[in-house]
Amino acid sequence: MSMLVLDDIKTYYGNIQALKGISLTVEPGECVTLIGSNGAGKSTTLRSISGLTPPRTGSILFEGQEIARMAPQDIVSLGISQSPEGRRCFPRMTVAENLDMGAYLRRDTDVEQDRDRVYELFPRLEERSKQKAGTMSGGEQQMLAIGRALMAKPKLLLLDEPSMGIAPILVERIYETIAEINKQGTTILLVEQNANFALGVSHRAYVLETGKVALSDESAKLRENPDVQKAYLGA
Amino acid sequence: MTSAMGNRNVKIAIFLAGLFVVAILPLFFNESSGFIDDCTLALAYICMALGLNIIVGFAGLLDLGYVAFFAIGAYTMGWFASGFYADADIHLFVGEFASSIPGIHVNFLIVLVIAAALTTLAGIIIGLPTLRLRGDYIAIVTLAFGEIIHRIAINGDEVKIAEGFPLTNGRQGITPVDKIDLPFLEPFTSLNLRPWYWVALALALFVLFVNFRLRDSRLGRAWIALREDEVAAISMGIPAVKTKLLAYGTGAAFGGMSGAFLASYLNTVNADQFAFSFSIFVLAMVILGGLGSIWGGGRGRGRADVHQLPPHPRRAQRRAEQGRARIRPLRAVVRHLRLPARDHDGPQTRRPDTGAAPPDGARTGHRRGRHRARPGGAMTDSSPDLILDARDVSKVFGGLTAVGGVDFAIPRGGIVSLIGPNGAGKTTFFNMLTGLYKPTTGAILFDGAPITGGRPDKIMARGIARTFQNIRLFGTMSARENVMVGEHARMRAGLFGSVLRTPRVRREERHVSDKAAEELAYVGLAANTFDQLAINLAYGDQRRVEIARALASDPKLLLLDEPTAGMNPQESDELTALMHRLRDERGLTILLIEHDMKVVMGVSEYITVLDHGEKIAEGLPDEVRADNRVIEAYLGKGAMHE
Amino acid sequence: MEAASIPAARPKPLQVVQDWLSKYGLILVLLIMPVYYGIQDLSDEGDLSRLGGNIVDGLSNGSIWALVAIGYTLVYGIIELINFAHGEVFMIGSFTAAGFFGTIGLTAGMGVPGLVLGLLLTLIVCMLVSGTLNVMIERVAYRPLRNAPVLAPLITAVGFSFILQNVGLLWRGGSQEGIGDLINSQNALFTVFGVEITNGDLLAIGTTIPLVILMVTFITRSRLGKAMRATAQDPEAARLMGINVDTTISLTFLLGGMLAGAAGLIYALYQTTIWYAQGFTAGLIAFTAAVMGGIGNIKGAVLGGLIIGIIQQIADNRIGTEWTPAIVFAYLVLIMVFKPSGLLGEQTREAG
Amino acid sequence: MVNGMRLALQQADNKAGNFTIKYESLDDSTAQAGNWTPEATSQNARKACQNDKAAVYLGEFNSGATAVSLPILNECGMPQISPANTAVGLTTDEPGADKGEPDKYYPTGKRTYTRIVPIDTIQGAALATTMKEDGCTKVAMTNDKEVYGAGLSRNIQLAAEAQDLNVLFNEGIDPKAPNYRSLASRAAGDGADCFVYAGITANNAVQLYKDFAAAIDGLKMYGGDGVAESGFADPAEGGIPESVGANVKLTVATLSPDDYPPQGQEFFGDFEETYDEPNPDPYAIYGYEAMNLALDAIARSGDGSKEKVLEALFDTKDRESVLGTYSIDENGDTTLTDYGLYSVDGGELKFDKTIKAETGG
Repeated sequence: MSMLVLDDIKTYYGNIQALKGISLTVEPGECVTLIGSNGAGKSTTLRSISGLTPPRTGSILFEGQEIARMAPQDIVSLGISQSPEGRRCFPRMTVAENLDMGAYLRRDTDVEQDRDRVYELFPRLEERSKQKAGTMSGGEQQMLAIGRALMAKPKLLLLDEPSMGIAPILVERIYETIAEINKQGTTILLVEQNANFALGVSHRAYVLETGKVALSDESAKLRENPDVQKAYLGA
Repeated sequence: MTSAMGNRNVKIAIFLAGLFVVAILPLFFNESSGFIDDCTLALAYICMALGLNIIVGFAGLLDLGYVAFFAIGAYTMGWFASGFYADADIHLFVGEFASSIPGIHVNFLIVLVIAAALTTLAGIIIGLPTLRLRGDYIAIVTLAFGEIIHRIAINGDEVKIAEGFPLTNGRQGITPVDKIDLPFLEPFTSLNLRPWYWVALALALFVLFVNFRLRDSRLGRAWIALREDEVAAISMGIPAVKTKLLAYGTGAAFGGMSGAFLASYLNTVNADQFAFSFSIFVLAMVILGGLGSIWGGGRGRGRADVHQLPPHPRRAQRRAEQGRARIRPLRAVVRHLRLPARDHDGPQTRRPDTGAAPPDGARTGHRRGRHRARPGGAMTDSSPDLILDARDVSKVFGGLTAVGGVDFAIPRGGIVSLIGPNGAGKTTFFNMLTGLYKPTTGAILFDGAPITGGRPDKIMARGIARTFQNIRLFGTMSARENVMVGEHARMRAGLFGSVLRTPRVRREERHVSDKAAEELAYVGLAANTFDQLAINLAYGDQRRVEIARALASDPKLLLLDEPTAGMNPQESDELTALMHRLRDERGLTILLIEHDMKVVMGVSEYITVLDHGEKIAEGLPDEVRADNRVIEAYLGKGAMHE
Repeated sequence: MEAASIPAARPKPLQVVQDWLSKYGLILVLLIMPVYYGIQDLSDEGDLSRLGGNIVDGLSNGSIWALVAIGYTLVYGIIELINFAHGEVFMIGSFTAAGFFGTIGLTAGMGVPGLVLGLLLTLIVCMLVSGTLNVMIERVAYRPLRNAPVLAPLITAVGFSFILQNVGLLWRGGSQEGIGDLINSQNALFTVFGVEITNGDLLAIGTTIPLVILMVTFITRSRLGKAMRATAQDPEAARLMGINVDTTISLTFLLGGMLAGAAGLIYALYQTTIWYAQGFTAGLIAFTAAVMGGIGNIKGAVLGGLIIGIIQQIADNRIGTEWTPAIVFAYLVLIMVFKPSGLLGEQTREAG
Repeated sequence: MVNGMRLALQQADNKAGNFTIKYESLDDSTAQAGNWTPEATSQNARKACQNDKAAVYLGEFNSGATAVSLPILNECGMPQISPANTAVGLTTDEPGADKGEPDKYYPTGKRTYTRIVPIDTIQGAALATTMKEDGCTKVAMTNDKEVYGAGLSRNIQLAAEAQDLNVLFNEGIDPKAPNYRSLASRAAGDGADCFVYAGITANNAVQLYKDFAAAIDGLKMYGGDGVAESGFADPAEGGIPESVGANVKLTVATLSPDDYPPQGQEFFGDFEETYDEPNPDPYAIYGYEAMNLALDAIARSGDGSKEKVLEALFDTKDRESVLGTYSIDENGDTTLTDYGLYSVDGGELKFDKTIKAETGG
């Protein structure tokens, strides 16, 4: 069974249609990426999955369960967490508190362990655990946002533009970590502007154009596709 | 402005017909009927609502103390046209009865002008400290002023301007107040309400007319721009406080005029009338009528949609550490610069007559080439090749150094990039150049003159224009209007010119509108998109409109903050080409903040790298790319192979 | 040429004055009145008991404002809305208290144990009524307008405030109503340095301090409190954490309303007069207190409330009651000019 | 008061001479304001003017409102009878009136306004006389700053100073203030032994008296007709507690039923019978008499026109009424001058005595 199945979802902001029928699947253990230019609907797809902007029509199945009309907190409790575009850390909370918020819905006792795991992935966060998130650099906040999403112990991790506005050197670091997280067993759906990196780390990819899926294939093959090269890789 | 002529004529016809009906309405009712009474009161309140609309609707200043202006207008009438100051004996153009009562009695028309003047003055006095504040704080402080004025009204009987001349008559009220006495007409009476109605109607129409004229004017655009995005607006050369004060003063004047009318009509000025609930009452009228729209509804249609769009990612917090290190002497570096060759002998055709044209001659010495000869002769400046020279600039935010002692120079006609990790202080640096932030230390010279800590609009007027990291267009304006806002600093139309719409103002509007279209075409927008709401344009086009808006001010230096963010490689290439064209065809100097290394390396002639608020490297692209510190702090090893 | 030699970045004298004023000006402004009158007292009467009396009265009045102000600040912090109906929630708290006294037959003549028990019961009832009312207001008036332009909920807030005023008007009539003085409010309990501390003072300050401590602890320590803070800082991110934002907002209104209810009871006991329009005045003052302290900040709201209480009493005593509101608002304007984000102001979400 | 008027009309069987009288009640307040508003008042006045059949305008209760309605009614020559206005300046330029008063209220130059209650010069003197008799030395004065309150307090102060009482201060209060403890403690500090409030109950009078009573032991407290009502005196109706009431004395232009002529005593009986209210508010009898005077004037006018009614009204001489025998002088004032002194006892107003005040000019 596929972990996530989107079937022809259409999402609107007011009267503006952002998604014009997106269908895609994510298999367990996979890392899937959505690429496309700004306004193509990548972030909206993630927002639809998380329930922030529910689709008006279409269905979203997560492990066979319909989640398209669920409230965000119920979706999180099923095991989908998101690191949103622009990081959105809680600026006046410390790093440790931010991580705690990630585990907000969890009642189990393994939270400590998971925090150690995040600190292992991002040692920088442990150094700054007492610091207010708002005073950290963009790259550090990005690590925090990903770490915070991991604290929910998700089955499916949604990452929105983890490389946006970050120094190239940190982009490398973060992508190494994303690959590591995926290797440790978390399924990942990634939205990325920077197609080079995204296609490098993912197994499969969908190319979105103006709210529709224009193309989908294995990442390696898409990298060879001349159209994709021209439009998204800047070859 | 955008509607077709035929459509417009129909609208005018409907308006005139409606006006006729409204004007003859009282003839169908008994001359002292309650209905006319209600209508007259309603018209007076409409005057106030339209006045407040300029403040809240156009300029977006949430004023909860509008009653203050009602009060001041009413008291003006009480002071100058009643028997209140019985020790005085001044009678100016007033009727028989008023002449027989001791006190100051001045004709209504004169009082109306005084009321407008006094309330405008009060608006400015209240506005000066208030309008610097943000959003809801303006609301609470205006509310406070409203209450203070209310209190002064209540206790004014204890405040003696001179013996026998208390400020107000407190809760006892000033009663009765002189009736309106217009030249060539019978004095008004309390029993025949028709003349009162017509005066109220005339006032309301006047205020309505001013509302309409101002909406589509330089000032109206500036107000809406400030409302939509204050930072973007002041970066486009709109002086924030002055422009807001104009809105506040104008709105106040209408409140005052209406207040003076009401004092005469209600025959009393009583402190209890000026309570907070009246401010809310007028505000509710404005809101129910549709904010910012004159008729109510209509223009604001795009707003609801805009509100539901996901918010922009927040600007990341800047962070930097103490310490400063100079890399190498600035002057030495400048000599290494490659500078573009351009032919500037031809006349500059693109400059409008309205703007202060930059000294074109200053650029003639520039030639492409690494070993450029110093321009001689006329130039006496020791560094004539620098359009911007910043020295030892730093910025500290509450103990955290965002930028620490950076020297930075841009040669005239160059394309220069500023790169560095997020939070390195690049945008902070931009904001200091454009005046949004005041440097903690250091000095910035632009075109040979210091601009350190100057106001954004003044710096803009001298020739620095910018775009923003997250697109900051004015959402409820069309693309063309957005660009017209960019020309604000080059325009002259003032409050009265805009209302009267003099031939000069008309010419200017036409000229600016044409020029906006020209700029939009230049950056590559299709003509059919010019009059669409900016928020509805495609992402890439929005970026272009933003650049066109910056170009509209005829800058000498253009600052682009991550212009390719969110663009695909194809669009990025087009933008790179546009940058070259801007430099070559229009002689612009460009400073770029960019993360996309392909763009940076492709377009820059010179690169400066910031990290933690310090300059860690600068030089030609190849030098920077090979610099170990840059690789370590920013680029990473992978970038070397791209 | 001149321009080439950039003038050294030395702060100008004016700048020094400005910096100094922006740091300490506010403290100076706040100290003007007490210091001036303190000196006057010392020279006229040789002791500070008059000023001390004003300050004690100010603290007990101010602690009522503080409890109301916390409600404003919590709500503003989480949905950036000035909840104009909050003052009326406080008024309903007072009315509930007055009504409940009658219901359970509480009179001044009862013994102390019975009175304490009855008052505790009243406190719980008032807090529940006001809290529930506040939650209901949010459901009915604000939630449907969550995505509307900012001004729309502001107007419904004012509308609700008028509705509740009319409820109060119908409930207990249009003029001030004296109610039984259950605690002998103005009875001097003991005297410190010539300053009388009355039963009312003890009640007001003694109830407020534990409630504020409880509230601050709840918000900083508890899981729900953290959810409130997270929602205040970034509601969308909070939803992605699995926080039910609607519930959290309701919780915020509940807490704010409960404090207003407690304040309503204290007010009724302390002043022994209730009035349908008391909420409007109190709301204005408490909101001013919240802004003065830095809106969104609980400690700021408490500080603002106490400062305003003291300003009011000093102004009542020395300048004249009719000028007091003007003086309070003048202080607010001054504070905003010196420190636009209030005394303990944090940057709000907008600025984030 | 309205009930008093109704009763009078009812007893006259809606007839005055040959005319049938219709009574139309106009409210000058709005629900939001809770008090009179200039908008509503002027609208009422106009409504009365516009109605050709209206012969007399009865009102208002509040002098401030009359200042607004009077010029309008004067313009259409409408006779006006107020049962309760006591502000001096509406009719005369005696001390207490502002300069320019009363002429500025009469745009036609002809007097159209009469009242059957003695003006505040007399009440002020009555209060000052009482305080002097009670042995007051230092008086703390407060007022609510409205036309009535400020005017009365001016008159009390003039009279008190004329009788060598030391007026410590005369403070306008903020009716919305939560309490007046600081003001009271200031009075205590100044050594006040007496306290007067000139104003109406609705302006937070109850709190004011309570705070002053708490601040100064044994303080003697006084008030004018503005607080002479059960809403102030009766704790069951939200008034002052009995312990405070024990030290309060009030003046009203209403005397003890026993001091009234037989018609007056009859009125109290009828009123109780009709409205089941044994102790009507002091102004009920004035409402009753205002209506009776109006009916009388209409009957005497002959044709019921405004002009004739007005003439008849100002012609009122030695009218024997429930209030006693009085005339209307050329200013429109009544010749009655007696004030009653009341104390508060167990939540009720209790008549003490009639004061013949020395107005002293």
